[in-house]
Amino acid sequence: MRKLLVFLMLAALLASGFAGMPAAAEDKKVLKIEGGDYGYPSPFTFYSRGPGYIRMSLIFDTLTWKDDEEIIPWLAKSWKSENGGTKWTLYLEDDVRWHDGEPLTADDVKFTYEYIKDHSGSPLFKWFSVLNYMDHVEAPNDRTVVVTLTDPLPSFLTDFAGCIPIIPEHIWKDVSDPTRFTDPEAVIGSGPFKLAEYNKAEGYYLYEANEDYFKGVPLVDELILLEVGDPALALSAGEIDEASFWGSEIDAVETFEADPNFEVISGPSFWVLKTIFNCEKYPTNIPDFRRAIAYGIDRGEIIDQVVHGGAIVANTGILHPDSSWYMPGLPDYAKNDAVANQLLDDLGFIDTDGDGIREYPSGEDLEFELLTGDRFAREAELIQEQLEAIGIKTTVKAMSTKTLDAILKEGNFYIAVSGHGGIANPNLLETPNWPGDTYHNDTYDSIFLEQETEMNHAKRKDLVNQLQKTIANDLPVYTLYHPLIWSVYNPDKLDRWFYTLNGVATGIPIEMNKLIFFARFGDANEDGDIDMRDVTKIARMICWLDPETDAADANRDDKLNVLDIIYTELIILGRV
Amino acid sequence: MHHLTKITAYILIIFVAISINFALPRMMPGDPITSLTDDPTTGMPVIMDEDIKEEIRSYYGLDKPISEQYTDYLKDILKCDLGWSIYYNAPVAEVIFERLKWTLLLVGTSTLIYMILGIFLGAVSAWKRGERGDLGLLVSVLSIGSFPSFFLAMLFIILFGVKLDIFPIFGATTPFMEYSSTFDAFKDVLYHLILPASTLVLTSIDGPYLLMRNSMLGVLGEDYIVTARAKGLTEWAILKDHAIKNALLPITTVIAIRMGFMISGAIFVETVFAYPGIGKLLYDAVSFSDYPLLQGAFLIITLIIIAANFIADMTYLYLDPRVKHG
Amino acid sequence: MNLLKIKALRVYFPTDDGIVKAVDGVDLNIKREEILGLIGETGCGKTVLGMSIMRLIQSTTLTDGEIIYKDRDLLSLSDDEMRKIRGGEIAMVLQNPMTSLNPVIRVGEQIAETIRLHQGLDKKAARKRVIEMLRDVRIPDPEKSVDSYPHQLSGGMQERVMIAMALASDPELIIADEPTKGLDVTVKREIIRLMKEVTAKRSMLFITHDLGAAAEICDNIAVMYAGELLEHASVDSIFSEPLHPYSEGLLNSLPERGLKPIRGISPSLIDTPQGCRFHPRCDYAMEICREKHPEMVKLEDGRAVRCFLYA
Amino acid sequence: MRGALKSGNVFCKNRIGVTGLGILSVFILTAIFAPFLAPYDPCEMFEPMAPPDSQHVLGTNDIGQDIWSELIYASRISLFIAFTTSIIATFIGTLSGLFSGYYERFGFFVMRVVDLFLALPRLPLIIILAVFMPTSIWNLIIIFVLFGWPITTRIIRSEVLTLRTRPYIDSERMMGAGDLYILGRHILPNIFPLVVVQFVMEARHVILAEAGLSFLGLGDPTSKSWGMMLHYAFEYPTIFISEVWKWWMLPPGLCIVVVILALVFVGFALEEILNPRLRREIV
Repeated sequence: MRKLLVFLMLAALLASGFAGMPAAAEDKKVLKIEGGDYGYPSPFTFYSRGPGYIRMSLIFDTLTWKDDEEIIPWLAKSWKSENGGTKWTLYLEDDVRWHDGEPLTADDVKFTYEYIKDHSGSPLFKWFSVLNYMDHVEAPNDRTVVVTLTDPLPSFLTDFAGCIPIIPEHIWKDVSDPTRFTDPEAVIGSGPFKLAEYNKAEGYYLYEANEDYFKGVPLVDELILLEVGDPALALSAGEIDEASFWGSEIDAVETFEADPNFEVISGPSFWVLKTIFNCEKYPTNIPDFRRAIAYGIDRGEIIDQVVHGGAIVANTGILHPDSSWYMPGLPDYAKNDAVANQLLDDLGFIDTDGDGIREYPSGEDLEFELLTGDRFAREAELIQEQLEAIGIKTTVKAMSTKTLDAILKEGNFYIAVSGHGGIANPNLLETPNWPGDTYHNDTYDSIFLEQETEMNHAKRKDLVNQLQKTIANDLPVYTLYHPLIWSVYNPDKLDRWFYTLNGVATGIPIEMNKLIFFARFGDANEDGDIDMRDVTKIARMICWLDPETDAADANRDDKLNVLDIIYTELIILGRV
Repeated sequence: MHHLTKITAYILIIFVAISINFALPRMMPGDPITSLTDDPTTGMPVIMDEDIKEEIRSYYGLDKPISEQYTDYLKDILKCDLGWSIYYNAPVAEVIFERLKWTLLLVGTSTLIYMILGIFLGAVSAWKRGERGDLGLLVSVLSIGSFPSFFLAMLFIILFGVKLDIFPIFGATTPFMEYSSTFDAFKDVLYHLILPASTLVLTSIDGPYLLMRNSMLGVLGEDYIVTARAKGLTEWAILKDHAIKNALLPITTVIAIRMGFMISGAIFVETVFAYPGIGKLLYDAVSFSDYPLLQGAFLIITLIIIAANFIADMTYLYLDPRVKHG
Repeated sequence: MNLLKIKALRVYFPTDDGIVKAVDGVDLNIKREEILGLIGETGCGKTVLGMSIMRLIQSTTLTDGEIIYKDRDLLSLSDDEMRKIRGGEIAMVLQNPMTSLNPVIRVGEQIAETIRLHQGLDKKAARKRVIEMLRDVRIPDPEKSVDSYPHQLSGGMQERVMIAMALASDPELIIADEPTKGLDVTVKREIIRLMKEVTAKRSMLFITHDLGAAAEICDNIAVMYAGELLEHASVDSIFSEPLHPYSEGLLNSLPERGLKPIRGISPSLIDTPQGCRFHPRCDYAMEICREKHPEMVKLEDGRAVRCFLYA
Repeated sequence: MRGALKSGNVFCKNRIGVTGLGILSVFILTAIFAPFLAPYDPCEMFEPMAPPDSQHVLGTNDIGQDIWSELIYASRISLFIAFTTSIIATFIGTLSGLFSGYYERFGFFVMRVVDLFLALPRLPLIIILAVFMPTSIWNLIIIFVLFGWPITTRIIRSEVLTLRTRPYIDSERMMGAGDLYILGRHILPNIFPLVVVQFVMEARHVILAEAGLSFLGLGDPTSKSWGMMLHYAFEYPTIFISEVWKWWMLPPGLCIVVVILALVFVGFALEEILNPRLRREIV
């Protein structure tokens, strides 16, 4: 039944494809995006930050990739895992070539993993530290790679296969210090774009479409990333075709929403602003005291007043509601001064001298410094006001993020307001009040370690839920808000922007996923192109192939053959 | 002999500057490694274990004793190796020199213009001492000089970039423009330079103007001006041949000091106009705690200023025969 | 035959504290080929008088009277006409050569400037002429000195340069404002001798407070006090028999006459004393001196004196 | 005393100086009486980003604070930082200038330190320090003082050097007057007008520097100074593409301009008094 349905869908798709015959060759399509210098986009010279990775990912491919819903095959068309998740076999696409025309083989993949692991002393650590899990890698034939891990790694497909860019052996084998190799060959990859020009000083990148890309020809001929002083201004002046906005920048977004020339999509930032408590110092080491403060803080007011509604109330368990690991229904400590006052009274912090400030049982005023990074001084000031209403006096002390981090790491604080991103994945839960490290709970730590290697998704999710629940109850941090992010774009230039599931690669919440440069399923009517993502998705549905759960399916190869047949047909029809 | 002491003094200043550059970042809180562990653009923390941190520390030589770091630092500077930028993941010297040309262009052009203009206006003002023109010039120059450069820059963006839309609002060139000729390229660079340079010129012009005016007023009261007048020279000839050269003398030293101010001013102007110069780089380096880059940018700025001082001293020697032959 | 006739000249400077009457009704004639010494204490207005002839006083000054030079009133000439006379027909040697020479221009050029301006010579010819001039004022090695900067020359040499500069355009009248100030005795003597030599056939107004120098070089002497002239006489008669008590006092303050200074101090030019301006310091002061301002009295031997003793 | 009266007299005749002083007093009075002049507490929050109306003359800022009240209170912070810094820096500079001008050996060392400070780029150094020190008003003041005294020292010293050679100082010394007595009784009164000029110039510099640092986000984000207001305005995403700049960016910017201009005017007038050569009437 299901099979039939899918065939019908496919038929409809093909028919609609015929309906809209491809248009004649048009002028060069150029897309300009807000950018900035993030380094030479070789896998070893981009700046170790999200946007840098994105720039590199346009040139270099990984074995797997992600769309807005799931993990999808990329250089590897399929895979399986064995031995409790410690052995992974990946089957490569057939006719993939490097930009210089050399074929991409399993040896390149083997070389890449070994090469990067050998050079891990240089500052490549961040994106590739997962290679520490790799025991060894083999290439039994041209198109098959076998990775053996030391421990099970549930996030293998995203953090390992979906993150490490494959580099050509014939170029890198003689390069001894990859971080200083910036010859033109260093940016020969297999990806949808080739680097045409890069200007470090001015932060400009010019990419040209790779006409021979194994997934098809990108929708734009040239992609330009450039540094602009003020994105909103540059966007409205037409200097760029897309820019992203964040949190309180919602006011700019609203301006563009009202403008028919622009379209806006919103996504999760995987970012959280939180109140961090020092769980080692009196009185913030008392859970009830932390809870009282949580009740005293009105997160809604912060969002309305400071962020202008450009954020959502945060999950008290830290992980972002749009993350697949999110646990709903945790206590949210909605603003309630009565409860807060009761808790404080019970702890014996009572205002005896009537000055509006509670005193410790020792008689001293209940008074702290509220540390904050410069950027969040306004949030901190509002919290200061809110806490004053429940008799806690705080003085806001703002400083640079670096200084704040240093102070938090030393543990020299009571309460601080600070934020960070990356909350799509559970590995961030290791030290919940990061960058502080004052929360110690043995049960919590052991659950964390357990989930790290748990291969069963349901079981792992349960463990992660336990972690979130503990945080929400114990409150080593009280999360405040998750800002929203927006992409404002000119749909005439490109209108396929979307937000990737749990962020690109290891969780970069940026709308620039290289998939946007290819047609999508729903767009087929418009210009006759079909997104190969949808094709593989349909094919996978036909073949009941789920890369994550059915990795070890015995009939897998047969199913893949079916997929190949459909895919080939589509290629013949010129739709991919 | 005189030259020799001067040069020794300069070498000493450079040495001290290098030492301060070395010591300053190391006295500040915050581990440089910290800056590697989170991502200011996405705010994504990376939790590293101590082993990896150690590896990175040793990679950057941060695990060695301070004295050894210092000698290494000196040696590297002599080799023109300013270290490896943690943030930009590239040699510091390379990062700086790519941006340096823009700052030099911006500061150089502005300095040239505001010096000539300021000196000219100052001379005119002093000449017309007490008259309406002098007062008008004085008040206008002092007023425009009271604008913080970033504020004027913002107003310029709104006025010329947004309302009138006649000048570009960011960058130093039109990205990926294919120039048909060198002249075209020149025009494009100039076009991008006009707003930032005007900002710097206008906010700096009060310095040379006032100096020239004062200096000129002083000179005009000198006996040799009376002599010149007693010779029957025209007012213009007196101004041109007798007054300006003398009045310029004390200003040459100031040009150098102003050069330092200009580079500082460039930090603001480059930030507001997103001009890819060393001023913006310095600010970025500071905010990312990129020690090697910070040291490098700082050192280069210091060296430029010292070089400007040196040139000014030499110019003074050249201009003033009393020092040259004395 | 008078070359220059000054009639009832008044030069007033308005200041915050009041009006400074630097020159207050001066009548003075300079004949052709006469060397007239103008003597008086510092601040009596003699420099201002010299400057006014050249019209080198700034515009805010109130000037009244006439300065007739060869039938033309210098005070009513246009700026351009005056400029042609300045440095051409009337030249000036300013006091203090150290500051009166432009420190950053070679002395040769500074002299040549005048020559080129008033005689229209080209650069090369002017230079030749400058070297001649330097030789005339006895500067050693003129071919080399012509390219010196002022600070490389001694005070005496600088003074010679100033003189050469004044002579450069062959003027008819030279106004020398204390040319020997600050020079040591031997140099002073040489300069005086030089000036005497170069001013033969010329007229000169020799402004000085150095009576010795005046005695040596001048034909006639005018004594100035607090903005006005007190006595005018030939050099011999004034040195042998000073009429005005102030002239007498000046002579008595000379070293060879006992170094007796005049008591009291020069009056401020803002509040000049009532009556005779000298009476507060005068040993012969009478009742009338306090009340009435004396007029210049012409005596039969051509001398003139402003004192009630001779009225 | 007579000299001071005369200076005052000249000052009053100097239209520029009087204008400057007038403007400055308006701002100082505003700062002192801020609580009475401001319609609201500058921290009180209303609806954010409200355009100007009868309730809020200059509208509200990004977190709903009344911009007009903010502006009035900001004059407090800005002027406080400027004057405190200038007083301390001028005090230190004057003392070190006095002693280094009077005692040669001490002066030699001080001048080397001064040379060094002046040879180093001031703003970049200030930026670095500001980044790593916790941002508070007092830290800003410390930093500004650190870089403010050397210029004063140099200027005062050179003045002392010329004063020291005056004959009456020599005669005082011969009569057995102590060094401190000579410094305090004879030299200090003579350099005092110069100290005032330095104070004014330093205040101008600090206002600019504080505004600059705040603008770069290196000031104390919780304090309300004009520079900080500009910082938040500049950070606001639609500042350039909407009309918000007219009431949010322009007023604090102009306040900075006007105060600096007033200080420049006063300094300019003072310098004219000190330097008779610059005076209109040459006696």
